[in-house]
Amino acid sequence: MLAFRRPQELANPLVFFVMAVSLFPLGVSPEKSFLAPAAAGVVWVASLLATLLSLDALFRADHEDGSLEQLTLAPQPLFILVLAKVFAHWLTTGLPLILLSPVLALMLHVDESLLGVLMLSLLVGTPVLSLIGAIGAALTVGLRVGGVLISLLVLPLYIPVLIFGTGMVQSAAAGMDYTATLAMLGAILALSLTLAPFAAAAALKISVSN
Amino acid sequence: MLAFRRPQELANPLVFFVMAVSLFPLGVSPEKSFLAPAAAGVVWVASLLATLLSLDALFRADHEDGSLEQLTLAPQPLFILVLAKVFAHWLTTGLPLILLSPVLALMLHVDESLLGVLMLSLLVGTPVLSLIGAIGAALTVGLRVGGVLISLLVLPLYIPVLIFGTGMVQSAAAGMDYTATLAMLGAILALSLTLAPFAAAAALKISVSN
Amino acid sequence: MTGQTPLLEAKNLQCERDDRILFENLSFSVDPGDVVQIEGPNGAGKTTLLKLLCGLAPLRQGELFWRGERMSQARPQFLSSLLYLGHKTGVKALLTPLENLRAWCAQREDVNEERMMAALETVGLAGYEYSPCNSLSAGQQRRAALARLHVSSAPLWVLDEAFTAIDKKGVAQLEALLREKANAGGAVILTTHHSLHLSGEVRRIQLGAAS
Amino acid sequence: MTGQTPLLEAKNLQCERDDRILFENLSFSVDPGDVVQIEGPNGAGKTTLLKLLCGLAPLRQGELFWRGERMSQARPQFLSSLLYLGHKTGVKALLTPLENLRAWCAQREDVNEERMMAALETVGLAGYEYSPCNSLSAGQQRRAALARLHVSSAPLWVLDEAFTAIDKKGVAQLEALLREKANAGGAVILTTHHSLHLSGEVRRIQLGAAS
Amino acid sequence: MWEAFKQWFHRWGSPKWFYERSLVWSFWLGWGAMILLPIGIVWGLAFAPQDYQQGNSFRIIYLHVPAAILAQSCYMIMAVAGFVSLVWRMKMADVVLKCAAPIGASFCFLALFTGAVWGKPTWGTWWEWDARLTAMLILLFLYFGVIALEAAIEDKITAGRAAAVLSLVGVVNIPIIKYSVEWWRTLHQPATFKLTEKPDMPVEMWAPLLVMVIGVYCFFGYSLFLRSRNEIIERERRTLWVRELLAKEGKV
Ligand code: HEM
Ligand SMILES: Nc1ncnc2c1ncn2[C@@H]1O[C@H](COP(=O)(O)OP(=O)(O)OP(=O)(O)O)[C@@H](O)[C@H]1O
Ligand SMILES: Nc1ncnc2c1ncn2[C@@H]1O[C@H](COP(=O)(O)OP(=O)(O)OP(=O)(O)O)[C@@H](O)[C@H]1O
Ligand SMILES: [Mg+2]
Ligand SMILES: [Mg+2]
Repeated sequence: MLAFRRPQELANPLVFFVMAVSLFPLGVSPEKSFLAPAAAGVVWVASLLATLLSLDALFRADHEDGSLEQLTLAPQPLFILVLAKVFAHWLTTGLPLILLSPVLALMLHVDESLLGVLMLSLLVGTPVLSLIGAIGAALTVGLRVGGVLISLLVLPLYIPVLIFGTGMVQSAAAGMDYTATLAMLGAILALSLTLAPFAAAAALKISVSN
Repeated sequence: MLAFRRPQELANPLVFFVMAVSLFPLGVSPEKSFLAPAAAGVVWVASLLATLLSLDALFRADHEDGSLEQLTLAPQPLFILVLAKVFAHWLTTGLPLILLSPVLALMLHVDESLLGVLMLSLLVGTPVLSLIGAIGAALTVGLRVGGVLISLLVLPLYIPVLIFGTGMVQSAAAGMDYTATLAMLGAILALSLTLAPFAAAAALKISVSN
Repeated sequence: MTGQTPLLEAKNLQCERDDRILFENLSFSVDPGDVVQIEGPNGAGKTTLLKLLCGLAPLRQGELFWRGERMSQARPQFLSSLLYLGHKTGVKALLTPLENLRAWCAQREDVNEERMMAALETVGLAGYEYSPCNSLSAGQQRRAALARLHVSSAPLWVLDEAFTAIDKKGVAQLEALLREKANAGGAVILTTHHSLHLSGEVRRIQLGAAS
Repeated sequence: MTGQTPLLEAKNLQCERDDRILFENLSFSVDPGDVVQIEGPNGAGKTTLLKLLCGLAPLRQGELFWRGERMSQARPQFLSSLLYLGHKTGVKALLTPLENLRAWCAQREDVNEERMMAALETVGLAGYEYSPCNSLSAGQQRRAALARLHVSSAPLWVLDEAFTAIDKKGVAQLEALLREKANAGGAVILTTHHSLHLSGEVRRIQLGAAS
Repeated sequence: MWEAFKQWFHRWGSPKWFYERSLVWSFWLGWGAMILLPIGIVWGLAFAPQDYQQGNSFRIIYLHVPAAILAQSCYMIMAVAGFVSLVWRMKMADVVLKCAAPIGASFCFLALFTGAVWGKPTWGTWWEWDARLTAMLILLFLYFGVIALEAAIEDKITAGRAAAVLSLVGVVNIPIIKYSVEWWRTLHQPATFKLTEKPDMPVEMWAPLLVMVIGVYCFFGYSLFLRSRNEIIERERRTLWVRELLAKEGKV
């Protein structure tokens, strides 16, 4: 039911992710003493930006070729279709990022014991990014103002995720208990999983009728 | 001759820029001792990413509505039209970034004496980003694989600009002479100014004929 | 109105866009077996009317009924009985005609591969089933969308400029298909600037200043 | 061939796409005053041929001459004598029809505002000059592109499906315009699936299996 | 003289001619690689003297340096092919460009990998953001870019020309790799082999290295020809000569 994508499209956010992470030591400072504490944050910021970048494509092509009209006229409830699309988006964006994050974290001299926590935080966090992003993408899809308007809408909602996600890794680095933060992230995930598909479906209907 | 843009479109890369910069202290660490040395690099990385994000739109809309065909059939040489478009892109992307950078740099506790150097480095560097970016945008314009393929093509070429740009600020911060780096950046600008429009025009012709 | 409840009934529809009133007090009903052509010059509001009927544009004034029930209640049934083809057809440029058809069917009817292949052959895409749509000609892309008509069992077809970019043979074939549909008890609402050559009656609804 | 050098001459054009040979050994010439219609069913290669002629697709085999000179040499002159309108017209959705026309003219001819306004009025967009094109109907958007014909002095027009989405009155008007152009010594190459009702002679080039 | 050159040059443009000749070339190159590579490896790993500072870890040089050199040469070849493709529209240049990219990318990866492995014992870290290393990483990304672009464009000729533009643009990176060690003070060693001077390594150390470098070049040529031949058959499958050839091979 999901649109098949080219394998290449899958690689794109990943490539961006890798590049954004590697830009950081280049642009700022390549020293270990500097990189190690910043690393988890950098990986998080980069995956957030990578997700953001890929959002624009989520519904845009569908809108331009008229698939979106067909989608809203399909007999299934729209939010289910949206959920399926978001899930596909996460599979092609979030999941590869998670799988690649340990490699990049190592390049930034993250302590090996923290890799697990970092991946866990991403595992809970990235679906939220996809879900919230879908709302932004749905709201902006009719507008030709370029994908960056999405950033404006979506980034404020991403910030809590970012704070909890990096907070989790930082607590772990400080040797503290991070389950409370994890629970918080989990709660955000549950919340957005129940609400975001409806919001995105509503936004899509509005965008289509314009 | 240049396509008029909506004022909103102009704001978008700026918004992204501001957000990417503000994400950094949120995601990594808000401490001054940490931020100050990193700040110039962060501003540079953010403006690079903002430019990158805006590239996708450079020719895409033109391609989709057929303007690109009309452009390649215009009696003027294509590279001049490309140059005009790139200049417009820089005016709407690079220039606002430069104007805004001191504010953000101050937010990241950059030493005030360095602001001038930072702006100078951006002033010479961002046109290069627009010029090189145009090649990437022109090469990928026919392809529906989403704007992130551009990153793959363009980021490797951005890295030297980034290194010299931040290098300039770092030398200044260390109290060293930065004119050599500035000269290097200037040379890159001259090189890309003479070559990039032709490369982009050639790439556009190729993309249109597909 | 006959004793039978009409498939779709519109009452007192009104539409204005940017202060221009496109139509007012538009009432009509569509029965099984009808072919209804919406006519009018460019910008008369044909597309807008079709979108209103399908619920793609918000209905600001007037009422719609599906098999006698208010549209707001009957929407799920309505959607599963509707096939809409707009100016833009929703054919994905990167997918092949077959994949496009399959993706479309997956959300609607249960159609097996053979019927899909047969439908593509009927619309003249034999040999192109596996080429991505962006390497097809304008008319072939439209045909890839029209293949849906050949697998659809929806009782109501709403077609906006379905003849665009189709060659003469294709147009004749499509006209035959529409008539067949109507004879089988379906209903078709369409717009076109071609002159229709349909055997049998076509009801016309005129919008805007007659041209 | 007459004594006069033809405007455009094509010799032995060949085109294949994905292993299918669309046309081979296609030679023809277009003289001032000619209206040439490229005919053929969907996918016959009409669009491809027009693109080849304009240099929008790479010419892999065959030769083109512009006023007797090889195209590779005469390209600048050719471009300034050409008006091409493809399936996609290059009308910017965010700009108004007037801005679109102005932007197009800026790259080509020197046309004053009044003529532009007059052209827009002629194509029936009076009152829509200042609405952004994405709030126009499909046909009105095409008309916004067709307005270029009314301000153009280019001796060669290449029109791909110029009648798409245009209503009957618009089609008649456009046909008259084309004939006028030809009578004034211009040349028109076009494709369409409508039956042309042009007074005077139309030369036809048949591509693909006749349908 | 010029005419002869032009004739020779144009022959390269003919896939058929290339296909016929490359069989012989790839045969010799294949054997060259088969002989030189084992000799180089055994000599380098087992017989060359130890480095007085680095001990045995330095033996990675026998993989690292050939791979690094080849990764750069390969890109140069692609850029030249790109130039030829854009200027003379030569079909063969596209083929060479397309076929060289994955080989170059693999060697580039190998150089990075062996460098990283080597870095651990000598510099105490897998990765360092040093100029040459970074430039090498950029090269890898450039390779990926060319490969991705080729793959993204449906039409082969368009794809070839787009890749040609990209590889020409990216060629600015090569001098950066080459001179990075001289322009910036870096961790990485400057060049050992120079055209003008004698290497300051003992002969026993650099001789196997030279053998390896030549061997790797042979291997590169071999695989390039092999891939190109396949690509030619794929692209020209409808021409008369390929159909005849396939028919002949079908019979045999
Ligand atoms: C990932 C890390 C590394 C990368 C990307 C890298 C890359 C390169 C490159 C591009 C060359 C140039 C070959 C040429 O054109 O002459 C080279 C040569 C060389 N590298 Fe590395 N290198 C890395 C790590 C190392 C390490 C850790 C060492 C040893 C301490 C090392 C030692 C050498 C030596 C001795 C040469 C030969 C210089 C010459 O003869 O030109 N490299 N490497
Ligand atoms: N980008 C492309 N890549 C590969 N093949 C293509 C491409 N564009 C068109 N073709 C093929 O070329 C053939 C001719 O296409 P063309 O667009 O010229 O047809 P046409 O005569 O204009 O048809 P229509 O009446 O539908 O507009 C078609 O069979 C199509 O499959
Ligand atoms: N998104 C929109 N916003 C504002 N006005 C619009 C919008 N879309 C269409 N209109 C206006 O509504 C009117 C009717 O448009 P519509 O697309 O329904 O015409 P149509 O009858 O389908 O014409 P055509 O034959 O050209 O397809 C037009 O005058 C147009 O300007
Ligand atoms: Mg319409
Ligand atoms: Mg066509």
